[in-house]
Amino acid sequence: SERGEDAGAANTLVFGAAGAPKNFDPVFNDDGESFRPIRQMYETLVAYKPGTAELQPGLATEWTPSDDGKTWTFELREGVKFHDGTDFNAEAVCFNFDRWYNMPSAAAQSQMIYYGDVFEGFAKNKGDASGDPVYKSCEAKDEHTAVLNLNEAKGAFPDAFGLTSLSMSSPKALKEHNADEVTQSGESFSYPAYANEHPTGTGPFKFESYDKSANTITLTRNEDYWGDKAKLEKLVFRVIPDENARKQDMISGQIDGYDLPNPADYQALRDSGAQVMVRPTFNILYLGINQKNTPELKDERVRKAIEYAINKEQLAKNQLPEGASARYQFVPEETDGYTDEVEKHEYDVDKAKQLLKEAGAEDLTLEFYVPTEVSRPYMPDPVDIAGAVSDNLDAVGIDVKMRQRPWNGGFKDDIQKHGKHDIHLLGWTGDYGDAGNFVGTFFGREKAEFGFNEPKIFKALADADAKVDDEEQKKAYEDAAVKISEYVPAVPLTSSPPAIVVGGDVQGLVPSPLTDERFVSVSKGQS
Amino acid sequence: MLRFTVRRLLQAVPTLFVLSILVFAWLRMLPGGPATALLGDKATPERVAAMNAVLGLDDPIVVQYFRFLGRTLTGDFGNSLITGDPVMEEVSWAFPATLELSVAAMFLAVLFGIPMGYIAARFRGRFLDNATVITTLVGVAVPVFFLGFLLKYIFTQEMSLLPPSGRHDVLIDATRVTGIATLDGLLTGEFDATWDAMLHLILPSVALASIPFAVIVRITRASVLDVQGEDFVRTADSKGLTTQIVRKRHVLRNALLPVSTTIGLQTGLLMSGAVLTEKVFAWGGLGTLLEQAIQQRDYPRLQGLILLFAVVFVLVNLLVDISYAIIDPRVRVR
Amino acid sequence: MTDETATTTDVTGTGSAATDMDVAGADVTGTDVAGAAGTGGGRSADGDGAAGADDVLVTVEGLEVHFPIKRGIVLERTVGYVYAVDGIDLTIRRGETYGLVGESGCGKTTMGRGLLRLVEPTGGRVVFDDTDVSTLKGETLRKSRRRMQMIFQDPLSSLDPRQSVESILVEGMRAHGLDSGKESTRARLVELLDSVGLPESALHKYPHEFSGGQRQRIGIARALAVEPDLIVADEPVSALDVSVQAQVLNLLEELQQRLGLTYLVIAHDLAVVRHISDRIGVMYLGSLVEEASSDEMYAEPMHPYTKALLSAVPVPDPTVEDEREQILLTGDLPSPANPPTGCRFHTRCPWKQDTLCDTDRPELREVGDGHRVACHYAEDIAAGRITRHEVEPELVHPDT
Amino acid sequence: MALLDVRDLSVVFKRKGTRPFTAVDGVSFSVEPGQTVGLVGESGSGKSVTSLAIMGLLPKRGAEIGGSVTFSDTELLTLSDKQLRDRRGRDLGMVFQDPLSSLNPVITIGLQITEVLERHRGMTRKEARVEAAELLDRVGLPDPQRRIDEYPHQLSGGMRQRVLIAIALACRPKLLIADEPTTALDVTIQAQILSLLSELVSETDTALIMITHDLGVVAGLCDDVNVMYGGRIVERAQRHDLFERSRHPYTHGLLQSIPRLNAPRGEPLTPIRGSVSDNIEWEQGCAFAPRCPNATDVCWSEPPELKADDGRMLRCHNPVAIGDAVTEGAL
Amino acid sequence: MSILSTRKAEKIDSLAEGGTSLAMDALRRTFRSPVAILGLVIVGLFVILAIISPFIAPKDPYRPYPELKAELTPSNIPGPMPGFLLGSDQNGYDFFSRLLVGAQQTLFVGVFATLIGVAVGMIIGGLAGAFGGWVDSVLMRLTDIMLSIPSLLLAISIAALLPGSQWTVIIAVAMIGVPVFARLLRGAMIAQRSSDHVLAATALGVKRKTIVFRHMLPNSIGPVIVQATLTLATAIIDAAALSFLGLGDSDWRRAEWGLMLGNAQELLSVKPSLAFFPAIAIIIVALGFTLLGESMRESLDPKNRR
Ligand SMILES: Nc1ncnc2c1ncn2[C@@H]1O[C@H](COP(=O)(O)OP(=O)(O)OP(=O)(O)O)[C@@H](O)[C@H]1O
Ligand SMILES: Nc1ncnc2c1ncn2[C@@H]1O[C@H](COP(=O)(O)OP(=O)(O)OP(=O)(O)O)[C@@H](O)[C@H]1O
Ligand SMILES: [Mg+2]
Ligand SMILES: [Mg+2]
Repeated sequence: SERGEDAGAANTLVFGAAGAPKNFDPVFNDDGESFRPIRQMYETLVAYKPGTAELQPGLATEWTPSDDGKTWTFELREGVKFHDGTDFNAEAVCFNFDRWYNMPSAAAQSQMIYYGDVFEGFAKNKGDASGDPVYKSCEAKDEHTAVLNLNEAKGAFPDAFGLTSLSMSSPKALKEHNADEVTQSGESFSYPAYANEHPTGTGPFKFESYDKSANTITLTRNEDYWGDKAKLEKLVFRVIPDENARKQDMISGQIDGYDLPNPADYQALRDSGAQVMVRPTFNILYLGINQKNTPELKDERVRKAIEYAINKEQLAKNQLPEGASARYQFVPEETDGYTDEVEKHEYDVDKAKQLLKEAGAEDLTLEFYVPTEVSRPYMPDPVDIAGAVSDNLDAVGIDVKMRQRPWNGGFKDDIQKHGKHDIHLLGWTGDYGDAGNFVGTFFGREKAEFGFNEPKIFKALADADAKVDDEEQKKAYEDAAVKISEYVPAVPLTSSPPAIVVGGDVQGLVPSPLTDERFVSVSKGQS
Repeated sequence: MLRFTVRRLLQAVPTLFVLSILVFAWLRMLPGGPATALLGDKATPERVAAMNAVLGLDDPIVVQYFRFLGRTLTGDFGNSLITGDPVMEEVSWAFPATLELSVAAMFLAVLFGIPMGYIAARFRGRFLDNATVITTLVGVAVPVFFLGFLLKYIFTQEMSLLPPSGRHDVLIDATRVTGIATLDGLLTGEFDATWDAMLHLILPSVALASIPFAVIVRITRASVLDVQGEDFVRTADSKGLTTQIVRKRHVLRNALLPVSTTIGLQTGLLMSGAVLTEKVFAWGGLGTLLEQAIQQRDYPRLQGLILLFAVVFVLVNLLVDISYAIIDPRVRVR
Repeated sequence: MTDETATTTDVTGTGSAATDMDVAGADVTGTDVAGAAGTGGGRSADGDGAAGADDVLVTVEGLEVHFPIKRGIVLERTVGYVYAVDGIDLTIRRGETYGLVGESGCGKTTMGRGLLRLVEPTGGRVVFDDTDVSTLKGETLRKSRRRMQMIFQDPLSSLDPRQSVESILVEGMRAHGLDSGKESTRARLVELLDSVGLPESALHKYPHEFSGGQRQRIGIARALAVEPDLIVADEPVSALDVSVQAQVLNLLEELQQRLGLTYLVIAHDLAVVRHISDRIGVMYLGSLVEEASSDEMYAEPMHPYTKALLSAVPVPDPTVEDEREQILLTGDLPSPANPPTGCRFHTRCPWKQDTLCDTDRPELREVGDGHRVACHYAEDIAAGRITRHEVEPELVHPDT
Repeated sequence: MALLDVRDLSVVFKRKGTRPFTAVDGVSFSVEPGQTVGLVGESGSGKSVTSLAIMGLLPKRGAEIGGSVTFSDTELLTLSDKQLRDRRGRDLGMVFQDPLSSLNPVITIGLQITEVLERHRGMTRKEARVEAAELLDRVGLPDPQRRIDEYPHQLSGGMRQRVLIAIALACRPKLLIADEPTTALDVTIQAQILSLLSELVSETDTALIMITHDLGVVAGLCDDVNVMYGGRIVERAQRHDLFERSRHPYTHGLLQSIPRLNAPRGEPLTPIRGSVSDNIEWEQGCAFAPRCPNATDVCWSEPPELKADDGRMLRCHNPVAIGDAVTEGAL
Repeated sequence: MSILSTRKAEKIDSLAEGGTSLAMDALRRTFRSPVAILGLVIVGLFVILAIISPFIAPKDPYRPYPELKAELTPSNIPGPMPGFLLGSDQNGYDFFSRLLVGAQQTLFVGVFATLIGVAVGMIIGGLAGAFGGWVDSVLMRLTDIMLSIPSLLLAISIAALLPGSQWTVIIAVAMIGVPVFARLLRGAMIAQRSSDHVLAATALGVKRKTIVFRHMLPNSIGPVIVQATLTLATAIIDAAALSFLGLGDSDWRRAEWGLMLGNAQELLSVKPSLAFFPAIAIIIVALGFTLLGESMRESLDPKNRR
């Protein structure tokens, strides 16, 4: 179509999204589809170096903790303006922190998933907030220095300051568009105008429109951006829920890229001239073990036998995208806390059988809970993966009964709440580069998902989290990793790098392990 | 006619009422729940419980139902869990898309179905008739979504003739008036947008039309055969009327009665088919909303959509009844 | 008839019916219990002198069958009634044939079914051989059906297409415990078939393998199988070819003589009714307008409707046809859902008078020797005091 | 010259998988202007097929028509469909048995009349409407102005039949064929319709073919009567001759087996034995032989010819002796 | 008095009219038509295949084969190789054997979905038809409501409610048929109830139960059988649609065509045959049942009985 062409195909990039965003207020979101446009409009104090989980200056040029880890001082970048023309300064930073802490309604609080994770609670004066808040106060020392006071130290910092949810919004816009007015309506929530129509950050792109009939989100270049301006004039996200449709649109040139292509399509996409960019891995797929229901599973030998029985390499090759690898510990290679010291239980059918025999668990029958209606980077097709795992377990004489539950329709309840399973398939994608974000989440305390109480492990993880010094913390997590590998509370299986695909004429996109791609550096045109 | 219409409308009320109870009960019975759905990846049992409290899902079921009914009656179906938008708003965006697709499909089905059925009947028992019968039966036997894939495969992948999915080219910046893409272009004078929208509409509507087309052909054929044997056609012939008048005024007019009923019945199938077709062609209508809602257990949206589908179904049936009453005077008196 | 007598008859009726039933059940030898039961019937029928003297088998008093017309959106409401049968009194004597004629839709079928309680009467009562049939329920009602049978107009549709003639015939016997043994049942079946003129080989055939006349014979045999006293024949020959019609009519007469049956024959063909009946009742719009013996009805019809009806029947005799003076009725039968006031016939009556006819509903009254007529001016018409005149045809919308 | 001359008309139905069936076999008769000719016979004897063949209304496929049908010197059987349509409704009118199903339920009776007038008399819709109302008035339909806009289901059976008659007579045809026009009606209504028909026919000098199975109807109406059996005419005579001195055993038997209002009561009827299904084929002999009391060997082996006999036509080897004829006529 | 889907209901009712036809007669007419014979041949072959497939399948359809797995990656599914006629499926199983055995499972789903639909529908319709009155009203309102939800939505709703298993699909698909069968049987029964032969039986004093079971039911069953044949076809297609929507039976090991087709949708660009073969199999089988059912319906239609 002619008009499309002179609209400057070179200056507009259309990116296919799998789903519609929930809204555009960073703090009320927790999913990738919402984050993708948000990341182009907003920035955080601390940023991740493109293509890694390492930190680099963001809106803060420096960040320093106090010795006890309870105070963080941020030196802020100068000359930064929000899209509404107001200045970004220490006051704005504190405004944001205070806003989050003082979020007025339970409804709003319930939407702040990441904030809740990191700061563990809200101001007691409002609503009936629960938990012990980590946040204490924020002061603007001067125009460009903000000081954050905490009630306790947390190992998650400073990495967590880079979470997209904790992006900086314009105080003026927040106030003007009633940003806090999240209301509950029926079984769901309504978001205020700020979140829907007036997202205002400091990022290289500005919000232009969200056309719900055409399902497109249009962003335009922020001409007043403090750094290198975006090369694209326009960035369009078009929602195409169907996987195949995305692929076909990509091949036929309707879109310039989309996220998480089906591994099966890599070849076809490449053949069509597109670039399939495989991200560094930052996730883990594991076979969870619940010791509650079947006594045999309390026996370490049985759990080890399970691990020995599984041919992880073959699994990675047969069922997982290219670049996937077998895993023998939960912390990713790139993250502090990874160690070669762990006990490795490599595929060995005989050993597995022998261990089972020793444990007297030769006629083991296990209920294997598998999620359906879901696809995650670490498990593109859970059922097929589970199938291969079952085949492996069958081969050593374990009778596996597969129970399939829809992801949102019972699986998580059955696993995490009721612990109905013996073994299950699940995984995790890291939020930031901290080992605690992986292992702490899994094994930090007793959970229905795993059904064990092993103080040795709980303590090791708690200690590691409390360390403020980076080196000490690293050692502590390595130590915990070894203990976990010996205990086998669950079987790490594989890590699968998610890919992102863009057209052959798209340059400058750096795939990120955190899926934190910023389109500021992207350009389009004949290479 | 007005009384007839009002009566028919009133008749639907109890059905819809019972349906609302069923839909409500059904959703409460589904495993998982809105809270789980809302919280996504981060749904821990504690969070779910807290969320349930916020949402009032721990209230007695009857209380919940009446709250639901009260809101529904004021046209408030709540907000989607996926997008956070009011369901009614989502529907108002998506409805034109589905309407466009369904009307186009029905249009194709009627446009080609009735003449083909008529021709088959006129050549009853001959090759043309048998060929038509078999073709339409094959049409019924092919799953809609598979046909969609096939069409897409042939016309976009292999021949690159038509766009594979969506409603219009992203780069075409059409003004939205009614939300019906093909119409909007005409209204605003953006003819390239209309052309583009039509190209996008072809494959999905053909796929969706396959079953109603087949059914209409068969019903038309059967009905023309029936009417041809009626006494009044013989009377018309005995009056010496020309063949055209006999066919048009006497045969076809009567034969179309059952066909019009069928068209109404097909709307149900059309809605089912739309869910599948929209998925294949990323159409972004109600079917897409529904499919997402089911996968992600978006309760408010599910409730809204199912009731909406039922209401549409009722309305279409009403339209059919009225059209029936227009062509068949016997119905009016009742 | 007063309420008190009605109640007394009722009580004794129920009592004696039970005993009758038992006797009948045990009785395999024959059907001739008529004599014994007859005395009982005579005793209780204390109504109209003349009829009471005879052997009355059935007394119908004020029988009403009103079908509700229902409309409604959520809950159905009754918005009116079809007065299909609207107050009929008649008696049928043992061994006689009572013929019921009238135009289509006047309620003949409903009358016959109401009498057998195949539709629930909404008023009045039917006393069958001292038993008030209207009060019977459940099992007793079912048992009582043995003595009253029915023959249908359409022989094919009244026979279950999936059953062989044998099972069709045995079914009724089994229902009343008459299939005492294999041998005797078989013998009985053959006897039945023989009596209706069908060969034994018919037993294993299915209804569609027979011609119309033969099917009607099967229908008759089915009715006879349970050794009834009364047979209600609803248009038994209307669906048959003229040449076959006579065979069936002869068969009916022959069976009546042989088995002492009592018939209520319903037909719209006056000639057929007259041929077969001893007495005839003429129905118009739900009620009897005239009742008389067969010959008298033909010779001296008194009700204007009967006159018109008789004059309208074409006779296969050119001489008669050429001379016949027809009384042509204008207009159509009014709708039974909305019957005219007063005399139901006044809208079409060529003798209609300005008084009474459109206001008072005439009673069926005795005008001599068992001849009853429901017309205010019957005598005047007979005597020629009133003459015919033109009638403006009334518009009648059929209720579809 | 007769208005209609049917010569050796035969109709054979042929359908795949079934034996050819001869429904009408060598039927010949003629009708003069103003004359009423009856065609009687039991169900399935071929009456309707004969009339449909004359009208050219038999299905084009599956029915083989032989012989000739001459209508005012035109051979109807060889006319093209278009030519036939020009005649039907104008020169030839037809009234069918079932008045409900013979009217189109979804268009007004007015239109169903005016369309003939427009077609054959070149009237405009307006003129036709006026004429239609007059026609309805003539057939005795009360309040024609209003009725003209009503639909068939709003009329009673008798009225519908009047409408059908009005349609058939709209263009003053020279010949009217009435195929059992009163069978679906009650006696009182039948009487109305029959008297209307005979009135109209005599007024307009239209020739009428009256098809019926009711001998009574024929007795009052027809000049000439053809009795059909098994697809052939077995006896033809003037009505007095036929009814007073029927010669064919079938006609005779029919008359004997009908209960009559005017006959003394108590006499048993004399039925014809067997039923129509007991026919043999005409090629093998007389179709009626299996049911005939007079049948002799020749009847079983030689098909009888239709021969003139005593002022009538008769197809019988052993006709009923004249003395045996029914004589109750005198009442 | 009727609600909402009167027309749908009337249509079903009109099908019920065929009930009085004679089974044998109708069958004879049915098998005179070439269309019916074609349908019968397809269905016959399918049933035979379903029965013998486990015995003739060259490989175990429920085991992965190392030869296949050796080459298998998500974007490369091995094609035909010695011993494996059609190569591998996405899990390293023998595709050909699974395709064969698929007949059995598909027949299983189709037959049980139909049987359950027929059984439940017949109970509802039978009760309504036999008792009439308020029982009838209540039950028919219920079916009206079921009819007022587009069929696939109904199935989707039910499938979403139950845990994903083969029986979920079967039950969900069966529910589509329930209102249809209920109406059908009721329509036929009501026609029977006012028919002369039932009246005759009543007049004879035959017991009510006997009348229902000996006269009404047997004479009403014809249209039900026809509808069941047609339902078999749609059941197989609907089951496939549920799989396509990800709502079906999710037993990865079960070889059932609908499931195989549903699971292969994402693999169209890798190995289209994984989708095409099951799809074509489904189409042929559905066509077979449809041909058979339609020609049976045509011959049961009283109008065609001249
Ligand atoms: N079950 C019913 N419900 C409602 N109305 C009925 C019912 N049965 C009969 N009627 C009506 O009652 C009236 C009398 O019907 P009935 O069948 O008794 O007449 P009939 O004299 O036997 O007529 P025909 O000669 O046509 O058999 C008619 O108007 C008919 O429409
Ligand atoms: N279109 C046709 N195809 C085959 N056979 C036919 C067709 N029309 C009529 N027949 C047969 O021809 C024979 C004569 O039929 P016709 O309709 O002329 O009888 P009829 O004398 O008019 O009888 P009725 O009194 O029942 O109207 C019948 O056996 C009939 O089955
Ligand atoms: Mg009757
Ligand atoms: Mg005829």
